[in-house]
Amino acid sequence: MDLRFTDEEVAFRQEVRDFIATNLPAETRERLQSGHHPTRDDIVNWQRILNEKGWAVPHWPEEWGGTGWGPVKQYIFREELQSAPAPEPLAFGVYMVGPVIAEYGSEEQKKRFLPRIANLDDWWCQGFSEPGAGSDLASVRTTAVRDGDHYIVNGQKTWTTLGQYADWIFCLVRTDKEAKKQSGISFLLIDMKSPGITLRPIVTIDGGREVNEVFFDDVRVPADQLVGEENRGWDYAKFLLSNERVGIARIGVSKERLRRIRELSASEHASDGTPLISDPRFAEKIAEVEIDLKALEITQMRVLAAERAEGKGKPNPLSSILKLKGSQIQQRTTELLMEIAGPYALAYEPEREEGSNEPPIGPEWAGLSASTYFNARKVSIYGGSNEIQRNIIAKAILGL
Amino acid sequence: MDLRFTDEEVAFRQEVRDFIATNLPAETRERLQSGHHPTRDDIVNWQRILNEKGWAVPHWPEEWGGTGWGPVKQYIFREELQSAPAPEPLAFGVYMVGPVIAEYGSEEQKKRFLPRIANLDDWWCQGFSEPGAGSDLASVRTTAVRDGDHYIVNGQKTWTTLGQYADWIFCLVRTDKEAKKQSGISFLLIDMKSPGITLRPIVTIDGGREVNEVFFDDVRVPADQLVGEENRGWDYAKFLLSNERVGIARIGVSKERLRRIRELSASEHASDGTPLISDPRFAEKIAEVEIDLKALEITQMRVLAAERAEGKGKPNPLSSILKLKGSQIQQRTTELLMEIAGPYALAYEPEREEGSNEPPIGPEWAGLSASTYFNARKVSIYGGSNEIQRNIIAKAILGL
Amino acid sequence: MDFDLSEEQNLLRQSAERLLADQYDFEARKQHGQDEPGWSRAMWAKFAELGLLAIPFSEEDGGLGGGPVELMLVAEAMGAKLTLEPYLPTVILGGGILRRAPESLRQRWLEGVIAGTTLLSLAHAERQARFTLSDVATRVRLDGDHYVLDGDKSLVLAGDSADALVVTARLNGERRDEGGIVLLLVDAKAEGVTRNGYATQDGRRAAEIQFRNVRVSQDNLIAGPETGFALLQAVTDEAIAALCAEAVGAMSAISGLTVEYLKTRKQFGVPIGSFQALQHRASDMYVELEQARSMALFATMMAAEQDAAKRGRAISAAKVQIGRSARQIGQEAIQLHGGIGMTMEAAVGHYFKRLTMIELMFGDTDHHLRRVAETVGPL
Amino acid sequence: MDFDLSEEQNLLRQSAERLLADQYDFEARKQHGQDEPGWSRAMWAKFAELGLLAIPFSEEDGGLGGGPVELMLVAEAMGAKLTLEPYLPTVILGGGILRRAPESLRQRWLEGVIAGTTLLSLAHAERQARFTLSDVATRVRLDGDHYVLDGDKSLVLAGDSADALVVTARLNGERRDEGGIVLLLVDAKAEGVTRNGYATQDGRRAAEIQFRNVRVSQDNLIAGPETGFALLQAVTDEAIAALCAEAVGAMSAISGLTVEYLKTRKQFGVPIGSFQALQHRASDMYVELEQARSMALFATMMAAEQDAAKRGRAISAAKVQIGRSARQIGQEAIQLHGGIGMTMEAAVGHYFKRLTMIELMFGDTDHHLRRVAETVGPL
Repeated sequence: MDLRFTDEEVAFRQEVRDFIATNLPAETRERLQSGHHPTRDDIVNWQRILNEKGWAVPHWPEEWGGTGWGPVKQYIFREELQSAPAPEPLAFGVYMVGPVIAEYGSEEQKKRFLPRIANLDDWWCQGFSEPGAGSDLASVRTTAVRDGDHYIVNGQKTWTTLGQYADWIFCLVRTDKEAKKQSGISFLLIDMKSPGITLRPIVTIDGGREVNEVFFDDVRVPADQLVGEENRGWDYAKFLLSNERVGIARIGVSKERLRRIRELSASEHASDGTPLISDPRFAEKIAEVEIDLKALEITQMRVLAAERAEGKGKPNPLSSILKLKGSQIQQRTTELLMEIAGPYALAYEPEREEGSNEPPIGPEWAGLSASTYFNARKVSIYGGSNEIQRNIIAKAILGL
Repeated sequence: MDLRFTDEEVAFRQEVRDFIATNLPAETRERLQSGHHPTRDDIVNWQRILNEKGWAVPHWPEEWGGTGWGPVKQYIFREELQSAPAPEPLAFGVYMVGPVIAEYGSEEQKKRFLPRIANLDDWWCQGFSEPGAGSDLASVRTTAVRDGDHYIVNGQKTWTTLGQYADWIFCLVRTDKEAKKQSGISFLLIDMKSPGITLRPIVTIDGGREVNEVFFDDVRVPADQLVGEENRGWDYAKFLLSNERVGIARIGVSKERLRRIRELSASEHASDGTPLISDPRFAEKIAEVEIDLKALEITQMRVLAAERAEGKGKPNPLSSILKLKGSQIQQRTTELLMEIAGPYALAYEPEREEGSNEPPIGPEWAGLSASTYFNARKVSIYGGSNEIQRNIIAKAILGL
Repeated sequence: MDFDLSEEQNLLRQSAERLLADQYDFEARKQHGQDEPGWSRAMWAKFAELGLLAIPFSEEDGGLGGGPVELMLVAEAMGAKLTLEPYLPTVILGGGILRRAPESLRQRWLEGVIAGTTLLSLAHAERQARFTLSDVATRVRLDGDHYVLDGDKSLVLAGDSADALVVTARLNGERRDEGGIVLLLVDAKAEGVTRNGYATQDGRRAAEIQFRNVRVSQDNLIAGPETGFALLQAVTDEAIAALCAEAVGAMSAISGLTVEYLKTRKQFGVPIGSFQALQHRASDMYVELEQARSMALFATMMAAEQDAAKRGRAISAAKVQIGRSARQIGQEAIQLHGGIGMTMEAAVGHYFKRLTMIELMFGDTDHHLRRVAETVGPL
Repeated sequence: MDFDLSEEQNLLRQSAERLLADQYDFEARKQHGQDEPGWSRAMWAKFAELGLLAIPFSEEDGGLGGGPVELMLVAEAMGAKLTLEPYLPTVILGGGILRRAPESLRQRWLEGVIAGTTLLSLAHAERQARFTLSDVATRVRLDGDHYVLDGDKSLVLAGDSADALVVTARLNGERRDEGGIVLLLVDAKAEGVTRNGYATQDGRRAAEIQFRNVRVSQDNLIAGPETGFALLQAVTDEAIAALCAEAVGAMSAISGLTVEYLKTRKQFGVPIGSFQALQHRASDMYVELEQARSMALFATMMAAEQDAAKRGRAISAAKVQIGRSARQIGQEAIQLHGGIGMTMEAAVGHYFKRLTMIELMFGDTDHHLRRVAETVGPL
């Protein structure tokens, strides 16, 4: 038993860190450090830099660009990206549809889509959720009816993140209305430029425009864009969702945010004029999160070690902890950041995000602190809400 | 709207306080202040002092010794008892069976029992819970079969508090096995000296002997000890339980304990040699409970005001808060006391309770702090567990 | 001890609630927010008509002579509808100070405030102060028969639309001294006043205001260096009490929305409100709400207390309870709503944001908890 | 990075678990607790037989040369069964110090410890010290070729049955100085030693011990005034790491009992484990348990770290996590058991009490949280 990384792993971490330090555009890093979201260009540029290095899609089959790294190296790689901070790869292509195509797609589909995903030539988005479905993903009402060598798609998807940039969307559609719920679903790839697709932005409570509704009105989709077999889409979706859990703890993100919290609470002052960090209560609030995060990091290591030992097939029950606790820690760090900003969290400064010359109301970073806090409420809702995770633990682990 | 007490109420509080100061035996007060339970004699003596004053059973009908005080004065009276601290009246007689007999008993029962309850000539205990029933009080399996002018009682009761001192027990017994659950239950008064009754103590986790199991083996009970009508006992039990909620918040107890916490944290020292209270974190932990308690006190006032306005008939939904939050605050105060004791909470000193001459291991009060903490876990379990209270709020108030 | 409202108070509450029920549902609120200057002047006129703007002023000054209870009722009603209009800055802060000003100032300004034609704000907070009320670096000096004002004020609530500003400035003493702070009434359009208005996270407005060599005639002095701080403190405590009541209104509304959502929203074929885990969390929200309501009542009762230490301890205790309840209720409301709670399309997020900002205003929860912990005496 | 146990470690764990499964169920434990002196000498002999008492000692000293991982495995197994025997005072504290003592002392004492015939304890804590490790008022002076010891020690774990005591005493310096503390080995029956044994809340034993003019020959010096404190600190950190593992064993057991209870206990006609609110609370207990397990692993890994600051920060972080988890899991286990959890008849209360005492030993949660907050560097 040895919780330390091996020398090889340590060297690998250094290699990744050096590569990021050298190649990550300074402008991108600064934007992320100050709490902003990466721009579309930030994400695309960085993905292409990684792709050039051969690190665009480490977890894919080597034939399609995978690096053959084991789970530990993959974890190190993601953590370094998160804590750089560098833009994380666009999950919808790299972590979601890519592996599905690689596993279940036709040879033609692989050739057509995978390289363009790795290089972010195509921006993908997700068409799973439907209005009113909530955590019940299998309640799919969007239909696809076969018409010669096309499907005709009608219906509506929602919570489609960054759909406004998307070239393609992968969708769950109902192809058999008679079958019971989870049967009768198929997995379709749809060109966002297809006639009959419209997008409506949903403004979130942080004022951001991250998510969208997507409407399908008699959209014709070539039948060769069906993945795998008709009516087996739910299997592919489950495969996709199990991949989504990788890195869900977002430990690197929380580490980076804790670094900023320590730094800012040393420079911001409490009411009596001393740095916030010298207030024992505030210092202890930070320490509490640090301890939470350390515990979670080791839990993450345990999951990785088990994966390495048993192969990736069997889902590790601890991964529900990664989601539950990981989201709580992320949310807690945004609370602390907002508390450091204090009154200066009040100002709403979306104009500044779009590059205004107005001076900020408080310190530069403070204007985003409330938005970041608001936005982070989502992490306990999406990707299997924390209530769902508790259900999973109770049923699958505790047998209740 | 005026949250202050009226001049008359303030004067009344002073009168009560003065009476307690003059008449409460010093030995009793000291025992309670240091965290011990009152002895049997403490309780009996004090009840008789109150009875002589005419304050033994303020809430009873005036005919049987009630004072005619409104809810506010009754509250003030109980709070002053709790914060003196004086022994609280033995609830089983004064708050439970007494009002039931006064409301539903025969004239003969009233004359026979009520004066002896008021003077604590008879020590009563409760025979409601049965093994395995938990929060489901109506699941009564103890039977009473009519045999001439007697009932023959067989079965078992549990969680009978202070049954070891009891002269009488009031019991829910099943008199009709065919009726559905809540019907078929009767309310019997049983002499504890009856042949066939045996008592088995249950040692609780604080090492105390507060509760007992009571076994009934062909116990003959004169039929005139049935309260009200046969098979209507559940109605009387509900009436009794609604009275039990009075004072359930135990605000006076928590106030007194907070006073001790402030006092002890000023005299006990933190690791660096300064008083614990000068540790900002500890002071804030105390302040948090003080604020909780203040809020609850006002919530209690709101309940009292509503009672005064609407009469006591209608149960106030806020009373579930009194139980829920009241128990949490009581438990929290015991945690803080134990944290002040720190390492000196480790020693288990039951011998000292029984009057040994050995010097205490730590400071005098510290030896009881862990026991008090352990014992206080019960307050979120009994009298309608906090889970039951949450169910009540969800269903009766929120309509979920 | 009673919680009964007088007939007048009941009437006031009912009329305020009726007006807002009619004209301030979620859709109407969206409209009001798009009016210039970020809230509805038409609504403001209706508030004036109903006498809401006259509440705290003496009858002699043309007001209704109301006290903390009346303000609580209005604040709670407004909180429940998330009104955007500058009631806090004009009536409670600016008005609270002006109603204690010398008669000449009251005569000059209060008529307009009560009629709804004059808007006030309190220009007090400064960038470096965080939550220290006495931290005033803005300087003032006497030059002949004028005061001359220099300094920067921050987060002036609705400062961009105010007609007159109550400004705190230091005549003497060190930056955090309580003595030496004066209160002046300054015309918002006076020479040397520059205002930079912006939106706040809760959909309201605030302004950064620079004062550069602003000349203010002596008769605009509201309070001199001996009494300025005490007055500021008293009015701040009144404002916190009103803010607590507003928060209770908002928490009550957001809890109601959440319970309603739990009843109507179906998942896996049943209303999600039938899941016991969610029921218990809704119950805990209810407990927090009622505890907050109790402390808002306490703050109301103590807002007029003359002993500043006693009052401050009580007000801080209330603010702590409101802050804790607001965070738990706000976060749970979003969580129980799920995705829809994350969008601006549902009302719940707007309440959440306002509650979050209330937590941060006039001292956050930690600040007030420390104030309670560091002082002694019963609550 | 791996969590794999070696073959020997697996064997050790299995044999310890098997022995305890056979001889330490809840009923057997009751019996053991009634043996003199409050635990079972027969079990102790079995521990010796199995080599559990030999783990941390070098092979040269007749031990097994095990480290923190081996101690973790044993402590966790013992925690799961709430063993009463003085493994912590004899093997981990007393033994931990003795194994670093000069060879003559090791030769004289370790054979007996390993054979199970000699019991040790650490007489260190004093009434005034609370959690300050360097707070030692017990004085020692050199008188010819003897040390002379004077002072009072408190809460000496299993001190009433110990054969030899490791005693900390101050040779020079002020009461809280780290320098000047020496460690001596003292025969528990030496003249001038008075022991007052008593039960602790978790059903174990401790003693208050007075040293009055106790003469100890020079060759019983374990560590002098320059190195005494560092040694004490290292062994305390090892003990905390073992205590964390013990707590994980106990938390795992109490969580298992609770889940089992939820499955079997019926109320209103159904198993109470079918209530979703209770399911979610059981899930939260599970999360806390696994987080605690992770931090116990971390403590184990860091227990042998040479850099005392780094080690201390890690050990404190682990103790905080254990303390938080223990409180939540312990309280929830009692609550979910309901009335039966309040009685000594059910095992759950015994676990709860032990977990509560672990929280308070070697520094409570607040103490260690402060240590983490006041120091810097990554965990």
